[in-house]
Amino acid sequence: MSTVAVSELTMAEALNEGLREEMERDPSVWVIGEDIGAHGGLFKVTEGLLADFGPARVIDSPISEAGITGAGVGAALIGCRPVVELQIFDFVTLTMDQLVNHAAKWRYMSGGQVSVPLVVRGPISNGIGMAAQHSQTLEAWFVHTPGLMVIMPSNAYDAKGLLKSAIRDDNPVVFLEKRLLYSRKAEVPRDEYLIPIGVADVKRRGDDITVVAAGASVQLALQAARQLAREGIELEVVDPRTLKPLDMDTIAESVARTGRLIVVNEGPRAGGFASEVVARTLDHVPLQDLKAAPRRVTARDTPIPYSAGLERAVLPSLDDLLAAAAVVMS
Amino acid sequence: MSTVAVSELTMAEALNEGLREEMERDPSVWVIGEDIGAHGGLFKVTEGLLADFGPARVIDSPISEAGITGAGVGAALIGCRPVVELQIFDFVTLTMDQLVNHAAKWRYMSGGQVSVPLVVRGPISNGIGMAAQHSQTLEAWFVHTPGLMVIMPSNAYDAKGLLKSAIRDDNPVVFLEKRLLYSRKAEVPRDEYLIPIGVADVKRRGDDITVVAAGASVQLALQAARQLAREGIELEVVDPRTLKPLDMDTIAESVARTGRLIVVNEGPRAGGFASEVVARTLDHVPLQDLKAAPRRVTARDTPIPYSAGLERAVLPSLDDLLAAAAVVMS
Amino acid sequence: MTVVEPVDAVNALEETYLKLARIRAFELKAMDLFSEKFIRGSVHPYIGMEAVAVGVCGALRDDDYITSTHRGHGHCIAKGLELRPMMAEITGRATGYCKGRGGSMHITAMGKGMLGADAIVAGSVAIATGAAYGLRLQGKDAVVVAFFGDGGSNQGIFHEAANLASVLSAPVVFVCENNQWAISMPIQRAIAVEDIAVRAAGYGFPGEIVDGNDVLAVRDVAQRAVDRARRGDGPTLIEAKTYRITPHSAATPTDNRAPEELDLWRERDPIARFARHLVDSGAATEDRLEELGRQAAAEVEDAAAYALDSPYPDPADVEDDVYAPADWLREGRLA
Amino acid sequence: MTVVEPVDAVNALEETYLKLARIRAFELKAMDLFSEKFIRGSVHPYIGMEAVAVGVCGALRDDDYITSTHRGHGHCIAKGLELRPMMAEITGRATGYCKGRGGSMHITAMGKGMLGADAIVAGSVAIATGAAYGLRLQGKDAVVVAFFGDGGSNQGIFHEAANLASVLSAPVVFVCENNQWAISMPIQRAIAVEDIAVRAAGYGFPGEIVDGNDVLAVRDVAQRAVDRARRGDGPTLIEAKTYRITPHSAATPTDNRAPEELDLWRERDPIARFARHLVDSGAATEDRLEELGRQAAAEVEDAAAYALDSPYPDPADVEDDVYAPADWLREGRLA
Ligand SMILES: Cc1ncc(C[n+]2csc(CCOP(=O)(O)OP(=O)(O)O)c2C)c(N)n1
Ligand SMILES: Cc1ncc(C[n+]2csc(CCOP(=O)(O)OP(=O)(O)O)c2C)c(N)n1
Ligand SMILES: [Mg+2]
Ligand SMILES: [Mg+2]
Repeated sequence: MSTVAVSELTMAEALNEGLREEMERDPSVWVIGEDIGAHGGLFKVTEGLLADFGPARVIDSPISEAGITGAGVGAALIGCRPVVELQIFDFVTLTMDQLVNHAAKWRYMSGGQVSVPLVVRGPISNGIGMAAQHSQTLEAWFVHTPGLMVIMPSNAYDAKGLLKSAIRDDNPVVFLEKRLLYSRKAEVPRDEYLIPIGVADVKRRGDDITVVAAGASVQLALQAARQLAREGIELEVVDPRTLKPLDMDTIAESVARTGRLIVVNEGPRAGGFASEVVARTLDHVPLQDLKAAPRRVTARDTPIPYSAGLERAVLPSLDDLLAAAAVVMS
Repeated sequence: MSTVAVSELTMAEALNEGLREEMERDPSVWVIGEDIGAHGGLFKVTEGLLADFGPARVIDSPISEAGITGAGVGAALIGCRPVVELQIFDFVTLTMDQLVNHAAKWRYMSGGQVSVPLVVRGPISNGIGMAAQHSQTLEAWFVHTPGLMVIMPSNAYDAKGLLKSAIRDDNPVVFLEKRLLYSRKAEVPRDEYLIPIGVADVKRRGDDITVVAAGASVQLALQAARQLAREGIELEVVDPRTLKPLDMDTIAESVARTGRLIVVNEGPRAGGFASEVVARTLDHVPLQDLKAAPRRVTARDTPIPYSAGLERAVLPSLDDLLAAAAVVMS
Repeated sequence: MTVVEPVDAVNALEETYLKLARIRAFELKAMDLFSEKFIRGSVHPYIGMEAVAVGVCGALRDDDYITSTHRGHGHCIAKGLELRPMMAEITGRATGYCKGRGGSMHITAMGKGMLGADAIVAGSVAIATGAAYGLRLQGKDAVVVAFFGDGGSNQGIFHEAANLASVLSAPVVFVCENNQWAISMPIQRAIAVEDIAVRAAGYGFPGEIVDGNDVLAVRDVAQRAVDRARRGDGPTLIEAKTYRITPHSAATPTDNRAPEELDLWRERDPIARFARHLVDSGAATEDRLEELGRQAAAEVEDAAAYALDSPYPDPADVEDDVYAPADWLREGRLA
Repeated sequence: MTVVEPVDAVNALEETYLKLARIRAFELKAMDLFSEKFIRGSVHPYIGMEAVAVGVCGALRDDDYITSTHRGHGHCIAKGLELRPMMAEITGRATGYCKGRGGSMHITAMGKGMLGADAIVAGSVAIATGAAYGLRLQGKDAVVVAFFGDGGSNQGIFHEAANLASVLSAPVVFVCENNQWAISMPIQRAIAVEDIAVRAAGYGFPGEIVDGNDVLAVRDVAQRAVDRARRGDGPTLIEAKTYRITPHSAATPTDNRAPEELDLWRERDPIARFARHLVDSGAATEDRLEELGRQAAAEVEDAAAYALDSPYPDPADVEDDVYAPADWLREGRLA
């Protein structure tokens, strides 16, 4: 029985609280995006903000992803802390120039004169039949972009604390929210709290296999862990929570102990975040400490198809993870 | 003494020949880009094409990277084979939506009804003080994009043969040309030739360390190989030439033999192509066949700075590679 | 399975009415299938806007092309796509136009001149421009129509495509379906001008405004634009003022639009309006129109039955169609 | 090191002339330094266009901001940046405005209201718009000017930023430097309209055309636009018709422009023209102008000497400034 006062919130509600608290705390925080005002955002993350903070700080934008991201960069340069919502994160493709060539580089190019406290957030919308242009998991691109931070919460509690930290951070942040988690509830403290950037959270302890999973993949990992525990195989589920910076200390310590690594990620396999974790782990954990070759459980290298059976076949599944576990245990 | 008639061509001249031959061979091939007409392209890759093929097939475009890429996709859908030049490849950030959400996915979304025989080519312009927005090495993004092919030649001979194959391929291709290689000469056969997609070329044989390097990194690898040979260490330099599809057979065979892998890549370290090669190799080569942990020699995770000494410090160097070799040999 | 009794020879005006009725019936059925969970993701009904697609496509030849949007069923039907493979596609079946890979927002039918629907707002305007230019290079006199919405007119790609089309005098017609809303965003807050059509002046081609709920008026203005494009005189921007009577999508039912506004536009229903015109002008009788309406409904029911009887695609084939055939694929060098 | 003898009190007109002369002298020196390999990458001289930057910035307050382009030295000098750290930056020295990290295309000087130069064509127009809106939110009455070129006017981001600025009535002024060429591309082939200014009508704000080689005319039109923005009445698009007398860049010397065209515009040299105006109107004497010219040249020589005497940045610090200070950085959790 927890001693702190908590409420049961969905991840969408928790994100909403996080935004509201930061907007109350700091007048330089404002939000812009498509249908985020009266409509409250397609997934209700900005619900009620227009009523509470007015149209100057809660801006329904025209459909201009590059324009609003660029506007966010400019406002950040002069001291605002804008939060830009991309209605579905696939639309980041329209604003890669503003995000990568501008937000991520402006400080460095200026020799440290400026900072860009910008948050660009939105949903990863796979798993529900939205098809190829509305279902991408693109964090690998941003992990590959010096100057950006990348955050991917796996539950309501983490989401709120991380979003608040992201807004207060003076660097540009890509904040990725799994749409299927929006409606998932968790206990969230009534009192204010922050979650530090770059600190992984071990969602489950175990000594046999280290499973690194963020966002939606954490649920998959925990499911597999429960199932394998019955067979006496104990998974340690490490949720990095922030992919850039990445808490390699925690990952390396865990892998050194278990000797086995599986990385779960919903992005396409080739060049994905899972590959990065595997490669980086080898910089930290001596080969002889590995009892098996690290394995990646990822989506297939195909666009996301519409039909349910096809989409299921593309995204990483519990069976994929169990099969990988069998391989590294054998 | 070679038996086939050859000419000494720079990589720019070889690419130019490749374009000309394909345009002569197939009237459905046309090129569009900024300053590619009378000006012949900033780096002369399209020189003379306007005179030979006329303004309908050699189009000087307005500065609209997304527009011309999208136009290329549309023309490809109805049976043309457009070649879109991005004047500097960093500008691909402006057209990621047309490339990733459209070119790469249209065939799949249509259930195989259409194909998109489009080539998007341009220079990687680092190493010469063009600074952060003109010096990026972004192949990792495209390797992570199902539906795309990614090609990165390391010399004039490969460049011509690969470009011709890329133009004839029915799939969208990202073709990356290292600017500093444009002026580098190599022997190129007078007679027509093609280089198959997905077939690595072993640029040097050796049994001690497998070095996977593409594009400009091949020169670095060969330099290191010559130097280490004096110490009796033999590098095998594997140039995949095409990063997607990737010739894992050749890479795996080599690593299985040498037991040591170093991947050289000019992109930022985090989430880069080097990480992918390392992770994928572990799917093919049993752990016990590895004599040392695979190592990555990459750029640092910073934007590319302007000043010479800073830029040198960010890009992978011969010393970095020699140091990595020492580590895997120790 | 419903048997469709084909009605006896329909004349051009009746055919137009039939198309309007088909779209309406298809969309109503699609909304049902969505609520019955036969359709995943979303469905963006074209209800209230039927006259735009039917009017524009009425000016097109079979060998002309169109590109479409997230709200694309109407464009497909107007261009002559078959209802069975359409319905099969949006219900994710192997018999769908895209073998279930595309779904409601990505119906493509090359055989019918449908280059594809695009779920990226305004994403296909440059594609249409390039296709149009390519057709010219191939010596064909076909044209391409790009449908997009009022919201889409604020995307940078529209600007780039319009300018490019103009300097290339590409045979493309940009049809902006101004239904005055982009989900919850009224056009008045998205742009600071009265009409989107005025933007054409910035690119050097005509911008025309038409009552998008008057199918014959739309057809006339489209015919002028299509003829101009076919002649090689370049693009036109057509702004069709219309309205969607149903919510943005079946997945986003909440609707913040004023009931009076909705009522106003329900009165302007393009189908009822065209029906009145046919009857008043004596071109058709009420009975005949009812018959055509039943015909449309029957076709849709048949298509739905066909779709729901169809198999789902085999997950084993899920990696097919990512790449077109190539030596490197045949030799198993996968990406 | 050259000693700069400050000339005695300069009045406003003389100050304007001095700025024009400073830019010209700076660019000529930069071209020399490039050919002498003291500058890497490229240099895009502003020669022939000086009146635009000086005229526009003449209408700005110190607390107003600008964003600039690849051809940005003129904007920097007009906004009041110091020549020494500018020259040090483009020669890659630690004493440069950006500590050698930015170079010629990325000079930033927040203390002077210079938000930054941007090597992405038109890349900063949305940034300027957001900065302008942000200043409003902060309760300030400062305005932001976004400089971009004729070529840049065809980028989608211009369309998005212009529309967004209009609906937000952001205090931003879009200054399109129409020098009629984009590298080798003449404006006549890049757009199908006479004037870029007409595009403003598509967004609902004024589009003004001005002779960009007439510094006083530019200043007047800029003042109107700046006042309008400051009042909260929203953006203006100013199209300044001008010309670059020198090649596109020091790195791309080939120039396909007709010699007659170049001659024509050399005659319209904005500096000579302003000099004539000052002398004819009796505002200044030939001698005085020569004195100011020498002053400008001396300042530039001093800046160059300062730059070349300055140390290069220490490669050991190369990872500084990628990220702003943060707990996670301090605790060594690097990206
Ligand atoms: C690039 C992009 N941004 C946002 C969306 C989400 N979205 C889907 S439809 C829509 C509204 C489009 O409005 P409009 O163009 O007027 O077409 P309508 O829905 O009114 O037919 C939005 C914002 C999208 N699909 N693509
Ligand atoms: C997005 C982008 N595309 C292309 C380039 C390459 N480039 C640099 S300057 C230039 C011409 C720009 O023309 P304009 O906007 O008229 O400015 P000007 O050089 O004439 O001052 C081009 C194409 C670039 N820097 N950025
Ligand atoms: Mg609309
Ligand atoms: Mg210009």
